[in-house]
Formats: sequence, structure tokens, C-alpha cells
Amino acid sequence: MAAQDLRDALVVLALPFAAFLLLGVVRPLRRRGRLAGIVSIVAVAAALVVAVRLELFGAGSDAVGLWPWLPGDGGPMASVGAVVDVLSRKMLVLVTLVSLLVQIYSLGYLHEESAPGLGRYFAYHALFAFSMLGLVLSPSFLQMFIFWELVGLCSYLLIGYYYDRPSAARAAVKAFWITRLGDLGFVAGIVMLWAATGTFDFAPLFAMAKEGTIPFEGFGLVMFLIYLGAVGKSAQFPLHVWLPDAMEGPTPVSALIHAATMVTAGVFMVTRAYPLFVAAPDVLWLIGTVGAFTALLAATMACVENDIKRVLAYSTVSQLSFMMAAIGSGVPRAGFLHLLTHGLFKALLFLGAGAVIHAVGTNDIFRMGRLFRALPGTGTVFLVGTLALAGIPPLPGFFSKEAILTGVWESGRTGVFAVLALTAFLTAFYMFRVMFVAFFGRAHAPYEHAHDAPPSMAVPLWVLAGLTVLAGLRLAMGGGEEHAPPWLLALSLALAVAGFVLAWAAYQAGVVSASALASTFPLSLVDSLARRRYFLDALYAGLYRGVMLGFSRLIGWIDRYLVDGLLNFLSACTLRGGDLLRGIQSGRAQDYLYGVAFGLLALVVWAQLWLRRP
Amino acid sequence: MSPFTLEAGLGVLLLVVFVAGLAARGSDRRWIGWLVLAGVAGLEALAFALSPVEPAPGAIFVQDGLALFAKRLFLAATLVGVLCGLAPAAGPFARRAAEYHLLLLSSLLGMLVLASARDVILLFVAFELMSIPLYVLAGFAKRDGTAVEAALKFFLVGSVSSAVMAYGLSFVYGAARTTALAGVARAASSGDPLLILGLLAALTGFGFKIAAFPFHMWVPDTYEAASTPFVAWLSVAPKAAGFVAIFRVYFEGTGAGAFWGPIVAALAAVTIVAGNLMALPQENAKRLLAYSGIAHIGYMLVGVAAASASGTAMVLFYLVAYVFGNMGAFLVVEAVARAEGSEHLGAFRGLAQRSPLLALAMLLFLLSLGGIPFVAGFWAKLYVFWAAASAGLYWLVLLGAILTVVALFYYLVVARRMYIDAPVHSGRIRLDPALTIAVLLCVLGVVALGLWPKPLVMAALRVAAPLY
Amino acid sequence: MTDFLVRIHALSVITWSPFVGALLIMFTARRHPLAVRLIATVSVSVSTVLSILAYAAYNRDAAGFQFYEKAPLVEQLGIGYELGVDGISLLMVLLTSIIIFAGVFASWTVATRSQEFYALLLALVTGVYGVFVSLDLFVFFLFYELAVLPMYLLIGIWGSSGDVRPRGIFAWAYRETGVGSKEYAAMKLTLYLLFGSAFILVGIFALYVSAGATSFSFLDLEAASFDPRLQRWVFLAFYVGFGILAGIWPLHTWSPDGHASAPTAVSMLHAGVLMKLGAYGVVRMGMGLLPDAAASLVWLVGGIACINVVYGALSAMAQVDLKYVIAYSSVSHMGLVMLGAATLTEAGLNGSVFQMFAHGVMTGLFFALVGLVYEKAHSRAIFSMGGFGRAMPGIATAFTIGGLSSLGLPATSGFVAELLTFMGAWASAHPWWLVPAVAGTFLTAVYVLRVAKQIFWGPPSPHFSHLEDAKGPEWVAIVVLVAVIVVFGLLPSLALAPVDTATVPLLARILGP
Amino acid sequence: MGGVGEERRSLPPTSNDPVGLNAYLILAALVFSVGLAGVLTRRNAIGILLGIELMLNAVNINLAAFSRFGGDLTGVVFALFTIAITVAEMGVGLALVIAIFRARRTVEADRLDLLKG
Repeated sequence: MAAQDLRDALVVLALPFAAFLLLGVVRPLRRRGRLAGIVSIVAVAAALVVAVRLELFGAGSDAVGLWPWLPGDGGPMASVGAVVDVLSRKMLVLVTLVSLLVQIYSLGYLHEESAPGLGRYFAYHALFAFSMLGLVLSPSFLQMFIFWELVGLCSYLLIGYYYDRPSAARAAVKAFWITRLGDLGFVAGIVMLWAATGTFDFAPLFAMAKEGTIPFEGFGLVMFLIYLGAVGKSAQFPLHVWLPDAMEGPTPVSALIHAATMVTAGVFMVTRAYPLFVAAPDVLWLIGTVGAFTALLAATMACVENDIKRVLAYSTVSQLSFMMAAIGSGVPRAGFLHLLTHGLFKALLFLGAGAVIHAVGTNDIFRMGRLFRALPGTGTVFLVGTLALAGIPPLPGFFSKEAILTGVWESGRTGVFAVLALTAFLTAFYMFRVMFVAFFGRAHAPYEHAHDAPPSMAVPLWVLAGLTVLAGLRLAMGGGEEHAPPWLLALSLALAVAGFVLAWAAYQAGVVSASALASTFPLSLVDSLARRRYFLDALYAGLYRGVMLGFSRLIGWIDRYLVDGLLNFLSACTLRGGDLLRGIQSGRAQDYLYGVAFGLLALVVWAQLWLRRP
Repeated sequence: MSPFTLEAGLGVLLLVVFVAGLAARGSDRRWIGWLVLAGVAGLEALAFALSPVEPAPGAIFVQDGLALFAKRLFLAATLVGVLCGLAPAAGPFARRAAEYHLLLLSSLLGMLVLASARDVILLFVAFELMSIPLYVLAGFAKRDGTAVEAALKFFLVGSVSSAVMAYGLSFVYGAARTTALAGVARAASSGDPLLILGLLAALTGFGFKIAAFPFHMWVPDTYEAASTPFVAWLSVAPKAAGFVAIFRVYFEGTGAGAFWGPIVAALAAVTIVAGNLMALPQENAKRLLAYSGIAHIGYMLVGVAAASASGTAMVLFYLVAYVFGNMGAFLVVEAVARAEGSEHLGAFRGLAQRSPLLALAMLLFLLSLGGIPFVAGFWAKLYVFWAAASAGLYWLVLLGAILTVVALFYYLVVARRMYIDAPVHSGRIRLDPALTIAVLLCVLGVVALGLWPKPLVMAALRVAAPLY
Repeated sequence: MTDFLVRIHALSVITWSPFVGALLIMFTARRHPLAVRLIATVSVSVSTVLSILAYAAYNRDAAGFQFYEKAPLVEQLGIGYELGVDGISLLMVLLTSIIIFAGVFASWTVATRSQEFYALLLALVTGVYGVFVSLDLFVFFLFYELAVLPMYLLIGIWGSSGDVRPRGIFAWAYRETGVGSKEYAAMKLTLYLLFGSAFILVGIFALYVSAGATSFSFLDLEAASFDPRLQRWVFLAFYVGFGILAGIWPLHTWSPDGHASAPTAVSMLHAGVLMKLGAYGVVRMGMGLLPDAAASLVWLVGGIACINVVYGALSAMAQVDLKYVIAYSSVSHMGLVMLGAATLTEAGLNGSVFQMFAHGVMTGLFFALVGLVYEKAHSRAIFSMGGFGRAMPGIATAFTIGGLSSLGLPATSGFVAELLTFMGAWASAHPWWLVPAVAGTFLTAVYVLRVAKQIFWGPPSPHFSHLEDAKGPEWVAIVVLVAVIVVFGLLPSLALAPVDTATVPLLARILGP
Repeated sequence: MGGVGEERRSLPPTSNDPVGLNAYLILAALVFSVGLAGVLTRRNAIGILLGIELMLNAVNINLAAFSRFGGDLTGVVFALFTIAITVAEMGVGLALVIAIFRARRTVEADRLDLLKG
């Protein structure tokens, strides 16, 4: 049975890969655009079927398959393979599901794209699905890193899908560089871990952690470096700056990669390697602290953002940090639960936002208004997503967030708990801010042309909305393994309602002036800092332009004009020396005779010196 | 066999040429050249047929291995030199062919005797017999102002050097009380300052002949102005003779290598540096080769400075490689000059497209001179450095190796003109058959020695061994 | 299969087939450009097919030198024509085949004097093959020179000049020497490499003499044991001599100028294979023959390699000329190669050899693409370009893949090489080497993606029109190289399995039992 | 080669000669020096030839003196050869001077500098 599970998992993995190969190699097929999309969609749909079967009817036991990858003297240095367990089974379903829906949605969303461009888009999507599935199935750090980088590549390619837009090009490389910064920590960490333990595989590593071989000396550093990978990928402070910019990509991409799946890879990795992180409590503490801090930071930025996608992006950063904070506080299960639920409703929100943008042609919420009337379907599903994210029961966001808060509270990290609670309040605030401003606020322009999304876009929206509700109901009925204290439930709800009320007061009822609120100290300080993104983007730009490029120019100059210059100097001196020396060849016979005479003299003197040498 | 066979044969040839010159009529007497060619070829064959003769004790004329080795080399060089002189040449060379060849052969006779001389007087006489015709040959085109100017400079430097040399040799005689080199060698062990002074002064004369810095200054002017076939020969044969004389006087049986080694090493060092550096800015092909030749003399002096049998052998090997490489290069210059009317490096532009054969030959010669594998010069440099390193002269080897890079620079500049630059004129260059054969002979020599240096190395080692 | 290959003297055929092709081209195909190309393709294909067969037939259990051939040349001096390959050299032979196969197609459009171009190129390739397969150090050296010399003409005739402004305290020297021109580059490269070869020659002779002056055979010298003092000096001589070719800092400056000026196929071959030859020399001769010195001097090799990695990457970042970027990236990657070798660990040494291969293919691809871009846009100035991706999507894709391999993205061969180097570095006696190695890959990501973004992304530049994608035979080069990058990235054991059989005994010799 | 202090044969004094060998050697050295000075300083080619003649004559003085004081005739034979060679050399030299005068209308050594560098 376990072998059957393993085979199923590999089939799930292979289907999108086959689609990618087909699209990558067969150029005519790729250039047919929609046909390419259908190929990819069929593959992912088949993968979803297998994944669901695996989740519902699989053996349920863990299965691992390993094949040697890097040969070495006395056994392979590294292996690749697949692991099927609770985590990976759930992730398989999530990834294939969201992938499928987003790809279907894309057919409608990108219907105006040229056929070759569309083909390229779906080829990237197929590659992404393969990579993400490979990541969740990884039985070893090394394989995880491989797919980790591949999903990063897909992210880079898809952010830069509109490659002739300079902003998209910039955002793509920015995302790649910044996540790369973390990834290098990751790879350095696993290399160190390998040097100390001789393996990349999770199973033996966990066994070592259990029997106490781990932690060894310097283990904290190793785990910190590995955690850096998650910092980059899951947009933790201070490497979170790429994610808002990544919204330059097509909106479905944001939904899939930058909300539901890829960005959660960091959380997934830390969850997967949790037995190791437990052995490094300092790192775990750091994960929790940074998570809480980032959650708040991102939430404040979401509150002042006007671009609907960027609000969602900051919200993603914030929610990812919730998960990280949960893991850091010792409740990885709660974090993972939030990962799954967030994947559903954030994809929903992004796709909804995509439908809105598709309809009105702008990202700025203050140039929207009364959209609910024009786009009732979209508005409804967006509202479902908003309620879920804000943490209104019985939608799933409430339960997973509440599980996190409970876990954090029980772990005794009061500071983290307080910050997260504040963030939960802000979450509700900024989401309802969008809701009120865009969907119920004053109309700034008439939207005669705005209409609800075509079926290829609407169906995925409704499916996601339905699944969100279903998941919430299931959690409400069967969930709640964590026995939260009632006051905490109340607090959660209260925070969400408070956020809603404040947003209503400020943006709908006009009871409170948002600008006046923002200009009172200390909110004014936060407001202005958040609007400037806490100067982090500027800092990175400065480091890049000033320090890195500046230093490279210095090195380039040194190489060209000093290192090479010295060589040229020597050659030029030689050439010049020849020129000078030929001056003695004056052409006058008597100078030549002087040569003979001096030669004789020099010979005699030299012989004298030689004879008289001590 | 008498030790004088070759010299006697050459004497006969001189007589024949003399008579032929008297009998010749008309303004084109180049057929005498063919006669000379045949004669020299015969002598070369004879030289290879001969074997060394064990010298009688106290003999002043010896036909030992070294002498025979050197004579074969002189004859080979002369063969090539005469061959390329046969090609159509203007005015005096056609009309006065007998005179030209008589002078050439007289000088050759001087060399042959020099190689065998074991007596100071004989050495000096042979030396002058070799030198004086060269002055005349340099100014052979007596209507050409520059040629005569060069000849006069050559003559002045040459005769002053030989005066200094004679003055030195008089001290050698005075100190050693004998003119036999064997006696001089015995006296050398006494360390008489007068003898050392004499030998130092004599070294000036030899330095002039081999063109070591700073006695080299006649070389560029003479090479530039004199006729190229003659220069090709001048650049190798008398040099070889000079080296043989140096081995005879300073090293053979003296046991004084430890004294002369460092002095020669200093000479070698300045010669390598000066030759290579001064070659860098040259734009005239013959001048360039003149300076590069000076540098090569420096490299050979490195082998001399090793003051060992292997060093001497390697110099002999170097000389052979140098004969083919350098003569070949001059011959190509001659061929190009005939087609283009210029010996400027610019005349080589695009040679590869106009005459691939000539360009390839020149490239091979340049590579040989530069010391690149597969051609003779590589082994020559390698062996010389090896010998010097075995003698502990690491600094000299290092200096030589570094300046090899400089040398490659100017050789590659020529290669660049031939292969990289576009030709100025179009059309293929017509080659004279005699000249082509001469070039091919040199190519053969360079390549054969490059691929298969061993027999010659062994031969050189054999003849050099008895000197020490 | 093995018998068959031995019987036909496969290594000899691989080595000399291009040379025969060169001769045929020189003497038969005058004024028939297509015939020239066909002869070149056929002669190179013979080598390529045979090297793939040899690669497949190599007995991984027996290890050691296989397909051995020997014929005495100068018995008295112990010089012989002795050929054989082990896992390392076999991979290098394969690399050479791949690159030259692609190179022949990449230079399909050479218009001027194509006959001579192909003849020289093929002669050069024979030199490269010869170096990798010869087991006699003397013959090795001869092949080495054959691999260097044609470069002068290849760059001088078919190269392109760049633009370097005289600046700095040595500005007058720049005017004096004509820095930037192809003639300058050709001269610099040739002289520098010949200068290096002098050190190699000295080292070879030192070993030959102190081993009793009886044999130049690698196997005999390997069996001899040398005095540690001598070993140190000879190791340094090899290190400098081969290091110049491998582009070690600060002796690397011939490489950017040379590679930037060289025509496409020559850059491919030179950066792709010849620089590896330097590293190969250090590993094979330096470490293989002088194990004690290797063990005591790796700190130097590794330390300088660290400088190379970071310094090369930063220099690449500072360039505004596309070819210079690629050339400096080679300097940086050669640092990784040397670093891997210096770790003296199995992973590191495997990584080093794999990096030679991976970087060879990757940089070959880069130069092929840059050549195409230059051919179509007639410019190398990065910051005047933009938006080329629309007109040349194929080139853009291939460039991206090459770039990803260069920055070590998984699924490309560059990743495996870098990973193994990292593993080796941390496991070595100098774990801090990991830091510059990792930093180097980040810097690589910065400059490669920056260049790719500038050239292929963004709005189309107004300076260029009539751009087009690669076509016809040019695709062959691109497709072959991309395929190799990806296949070896996914299945590294294809290359590593034979390499491992060679590196493990080598390490055992250096580190002792 | 040895150094100072080794036993060294002294030239035997010859009877009936009021001045010793050294006087001849000094004379020869003076003549040589005068010749060399002439060679280096005269601008006229004929003058330089004369200088060379003087230098070679110094050689002859040396040879004759050594021969006389050494008691063998080899030196004299040497001197005879030297004289003959000197004559030949001067013949060539004068011929060249004439040729150059014809070609260039000058025999000033300073002005013969078409070839240089």
C-alpha cells in the first residue's frame, strides 16, 4: 500500500512535468496558446484527481522512496526521492487544486494575450506545478532546496511575464535577488549540516535529533542559516520587500505563487524540519519574534496601501508571519493549518482582485467604488475572502488564526501574542477598508462597461469561495483540537469586529476622519513610516546601487587600471626602453668605435672585479 | 686522409672560379654561381664523408670533431647562401659574379682554417682571411651609397676590433711564450695578468665577430644595407666561426671555464637584453632580424657561459638551428623585397594571401627563432637553458626566458603583418626557383631539427666532449 | 565496445581527426566555403562520436587510465607517444567534443577567410584533445603549445576590438600598448600563455631530471617520489604556469581582453576548454605528481581562488561590454574550480572537475549567444541594448538558462558543481572558504540577471532594428549546449561516476591512507 | 685561474740591452693609445685609417719585443703576418674610402649616418 502511495505521489509529480516538457520542447504546441493552456490544465487536473485520491483513500502511513543522485565513494553523497506523509499529502491537494483553478482562471484573464505569450505562460505554470509538488514531496533538504530554487525561478519568470514593462523586469530580478540572498543561507546551512552529519535526508536527521546526536556544536548557526532560506522565501523581515513588488506579475500568478503556494514554502520547510528546529531553541525563539514583528510591520503597510494587489501582498506577508510566529512558538500544527486555509482564501481574494482589475482596469482602490453593484458576483466572493481573512467565524481564517493565538498564548510568549493580536485587529481593518472603499464607497467614475467575470474566471472564484466556506464549516464542526479558552475566542472575534467597525467608521460612515486619525501622534509616525515602507526598499536600493555597484566599479577600475595597468606599464616600459636604447645606434662610425672601446674597458673592469672578489 | 683535404679542395675551387672569371664574357655571369654551388655541394659531401683525424701532439692544424662539425655547418650555410645568390639580381651581382664568389669562398676558406687552427698566428691569419673579404662583400654594390657606408662602418669597427685583438694576442704570446694554443692553455693555469689582459683584448675581436653587445653596432647597418643573400650568409657563418674560435681559445683544454664563465655570462646578459629591446621598435625587416640575431648571440653566449661540454654542445646545436632559422628568414625577406621592392615590414602585409608558402615558411622561421616547439629553435633554447641551469646560472636562464617573451612580441608582429593585415597589392607573388629551393631547404632544416633533434644533439655532445 | 575502441586507437583518432580535417581543408577545399564547413563538421563529429562512445565504454569499476596507447618516440630520453584517459580527462575530452561540435556550428557564418579559420580552429582542437589524453609530459607540453599558438592568428584575424579608455596612473601605458584592440588582445594572450608555459616546462624538466631522467611518462613520474622541497618549487611553477591559463588572480588579465576580442568559436573553446586545461594541469600534474606539496600549499591555491571568485564577479558586474561580462564571469568561475580542487575533499574535487565541465558548457553557450547577439546587433554595449527578447526569444531563453547555470540554479549543471564545491569547502581544513564561494554565487546572480534584464527585457531599444532570432546551423550549437547543461544538471552522476573513480585515488595519494 | 702571489715566470734580462722589455711594452701601449685616440677623434676617414695603422704597429712592437726578450722567433713571424694583414686591411679600407667618396662626395665619418636606429 505504501508503495502504491509512493507511486501515486510520483504520478502527481510527473504529470505537470510531462506537460512542461511537452510545452517546452514542442514549439508549435507552445505557440498555439490556448491549446498549450489546455494541455497544462489537463495534466494538473489529472494530478489533482490522483492527489485527492491519495489524500482520501491512501494507505495513510508514511512512505519514503530514495534514489542515489550524487555518487560518492562508499555510497551516494546525496539522494533524491519522495516522501508521502500527512504534510505532503495535504500540500499535494492544495497545490494541485489552486494550480488548476488558477490556470483555468488564467484562460479567461489572459484572453487578450498573444498565443506565443500564452503558451510561454502555461509552460511556466506547468513547471511551477511540478516544482512545487517536488518541493512538498522532498525527503531531504537537498531536494527541497532544488525545488525551492525552481519555484523561485518560476516566480522570477512569471513576475517578469510582461517582460517589456521595465517595472516588471525590475520586480522580477528584485524578487530573485532577495530570495536568493536567503537561499544562499539555506544552502550554506544544509552544506554545514551535511558536513557534520553526512546526510541531507530528513529521516536520519530526525533520528539523530531524537537520539541526541543533534545538536552538535554550531548547530544553532546551521539552523539559523537554514531559516534564512525561509526568511527570503516566506517574506520575513528584512527580506520581505520583494513580495509587494512581485505584484507586477499577472494577477493569477500572484494568487498562485505569491499567496497560496510558493511563499508558503518557507513555512512548509520550517514545519517539515521542525524536529531539528526544536533542537535549536534560540533559532526557534528568533523565528517567533521575527514572525510577530513582520506580521505587524506588514499589516501597518497594508493599512496605508492604495493598490488592491499590494494590500493583499502585504496581507500575505503578514499572514505568513502569523504562521512563522506559530512555529516559532512551538505550534507548527496551527501554523500549517493556517497555511492551508490561507492558501484557499488568499487565492480567492487575489483572483477576486484580478476580476475587479479585469473589470475596471485599475489597481487603485480609491479610483473604484460601489463596485458591489456593478460586480455582484465578484463582490460576493471577495466578501467571503475578506471575512475569512479578517477572522470572522465560521469561515476558516477564524479557526486557524485562533489556533495560532491559542498556541502562542499557551507557549507563554506574551509579547508575541500581543503583537499578533494587534495584527489580527489590523488585518480586519485593512481588509474591510478595501471592501468599503472599493465595493461600497463613493463611485469616482461610472462603470457602465464593468461587468462580472466570464465563466472561466467566475467558476474558479466560486469554487474557491465554496471550498473556503466548506473548510470553515468543517473546522467549526470537527476542528478545534486545541481547546482554546473562551476568552480567547471572544478576543479574536472582538478584534475582528473592532477592525470592521473602525474601517466602517473611517471609510464608509465617515464618523472618523481617516486622515485625521493618521495625523495624530503616534499614529502619524507609523503612518508616514509605513507609507515609505519603513525605508527598507530605499535601503536595499541604496545598498545595491551605492555599495554593491559602487564597489564593483571600484574593483573593475582596479582590475582594469591597476592590476592590468601594471602589466601594461611594464610592457610599455619595455617598448619605450627599446626605443631609448636604439638611440645609442647613432649611425656615426666613431660612436660604434666608442662601443668597442667601452666594451673592452668594461670587460677589463668586470674581470678585475671578478678576480678580486672576496 | 690529410687534415687539409677540405681546404685543399676549396683552394682548387677558388682557382677554378678564378679561371672561370677570367674566361667569362658578357654581362651576365651568373653561371659561375652554379659552378660554385656544385663545388660547395661537393665539398659538403666530402665533409660528411670525412671523419675526424686524431691530431698529432702539438699540431697547429687539427681536423678534430669540432672542426669537422663546424666545417660542415659553414659549408651548409654557404650552400644555401650561394643558392639564393643565384636568383636574378641586379647589376653588379650578375656582372661581377666571379668576383663575388671568389670573395665569398676566400672568406669561407678563412672559416675552415679558423675552425682547425690551434695556433694563435694561424688563428689570427684565418680570422682576417675570413673578415677582410666580408668588408668588400658588404660594399659590393659600390654605387650604392648606403651599402658602401655600411661597408665602411663594418670595416672600421672590424679593423679596430682586430687591432685590439692582435694587440691582445701579442700579450698572449708574450705571456705564454708560445703561439700554440695548447701552450697558451697550459699557461692559462698560471693566472698571469698579462695573459688575462691579452685574452680579454682578444675577446673584443671575437665579440665583434659574433656581434655581442657592445661590439655589435656594425650589425644593423650592415645587414640593412648589404645585399640580402650575402647578409643571410653573413648573419650565420662568420658567427659560427667566431664561436668555434672562442671555444678553441678560451675553453679547449684550459680548465679556466670557472673564470671565463661569469665574464661571458655578463656579456650574454647585456646582449640578450639589448638585442631584444632594440629589436622592438624596428620597422625594417632586415634591421629587425639584425637585432634579433644579436639577441640570439646572447642566448648562445648563455651556453658558452655554462663552460661545460654540454653547454658547448648546446651552442653548436643552437648554431645549426640558427643557421636554418635565420638564413631562412632573410631569404624570405629577399623574396618579398624582390616582389615588393621594399624591405620594410609593411611589405609583408597580407603575405599569407599572396603567397601562403612564403608566409608559412616565414612563420616557421620566426617560431623557430622565437623558440616554439616543433621547430628547431625550441630545442636550441631549451638545451642552452638546460646547460646553463646545470651550471647554476639560474638568473641568466630566468632573464633569458623572460626576454624570450619580448622576442616573441616582435616576431608575432611580423606574423601579424603576414597573416592579419590585409594585403596592399593583390595578386600572387611569383617565386624564383633557386630561392624557393633555398627557402625549402631551410624549412626542412628547421622542421626536421624540430621534430627530430636527437642525432644532432648527440653529435654535438660527441664533438664537444674532448674540449673539457 | 571497449575492445573495438582500443583496436582503432580511439584516443589517437579523437585527437588527430580534427588535425586531418585541418589539413584537408587547407589543401582541398580552397574557395568552397560549404566544403570547408562540411569537412570541419565531419572531422569534429568523428571525435565527438568517439569520445561519447569512449565515455560510455569507460570501465568504471576498473578505473585508472584506459584506452591506453603507447609508442616510443625517443627511447633514449624516455619520450613516448603515450595516451590514456581516466575519469577526469575523459570528462574533459567529452567537454572538448561538445564545445567544438557546437563551435563549428556557431561559426558557420564566418565570412572572411573561412578556410584558414576552420583549419586553425581544428588544429587548435587537436592541441586541446592532445593535452587531455597524453600521458607523456613532454608530448603534453607540445600539445599545449599547439593549443595556444593558433590563438594569436584566430584572434588577430577574426577577432573584434573593444573600447578601453586610457585612465589611471598608467594611462600613458594604455596609449602606448593600444589596449582594447584585437591585436593587443591577441598579443597579450599569446605572450602571457607562452610565458606561463615556460614555468610548466621548467617544472616538467625538474621532475624528469630528479626522477632519474629516464622517462617523461606520467605513470612513471607518479610512481617516483620527490623530495618535498623540490615538490614545493615545482608545484609553484606548475601553479603559476597552469594558473595563468586558469586565470588565477592577479595573472588573469589576459583572459577578459582575449575572450572579449576573440571570435565566437575561439572564445567558446578558450574560455570553455582551455582555461579548464589550466585547472586540469594543476589537478593532474600539480596534485597528482606532487602530493606532499599539494597538501602543504592548498592554502595558497584556495586563498587565491577565493579572491578570484569574488573579485571576478565584482569585476564582471562593473563591465559595460557584454563580452567582458562573460569573460570576467569565467575568471570568477575558474576561482570556484580552483577552490574545489584546493579543498582536498572528495566532494570538493568532484565539484571542481564537474565545475570545469559545467562552466565549460555554460560559458561556451554564453559566448555562442553573445556572438549571435553581436552578429545581429553589431554592438556589445550592454546599456545601449534593451528589449531584445521580443525579436530573439530563442536566444533570450538560452541566455537565461546559461545564466541560471552560471548562478548555480538547481536542475542546471552549474548547481551540482557549486553545491559540491560548497560541501568540499566546508568540509575542508579551511571552512571559511565557504563564505566567498557563496558570496560569489550571489554576485553572479546579480550581474547575470542584471545583464539579461538589460538586454532582453524592458522596452525595445530604439538603437536597433532588423534584429532576428538564431537560425539554421546556429540552433545546433545552442540546442546542444542547453541540452547538456540541463541533462547533466538533472543527472549529475553521468559525469560524476567516472570522475569519482579518479578523484578518490588522487585524494588518497595526497592525504595518505 | 690562480690569483696573486703565484709563482710567475719573469722575462729573463737580455744582455747588451740598456732598456728592458717593459720599456718596449710601454712604448707599444703609447702607440696603441695614440692610435686609438686618433681612431676615436679624427673626423676624416683617412685619419681613422691612420689610427688603425698605428694600433697595428703597436702590436708589431709588442711582438718584436716579446720575441727579442723571449728568445724565440715566433713573434717575429707573427709580426710579419700582422704587417701583411695590415697592408691588406688598409688596401680594403682605402678602396672603401674611395668608393664612398665617389658615392657620397664626403669622407667625413660624422656625415655617414644614413643608417641608424
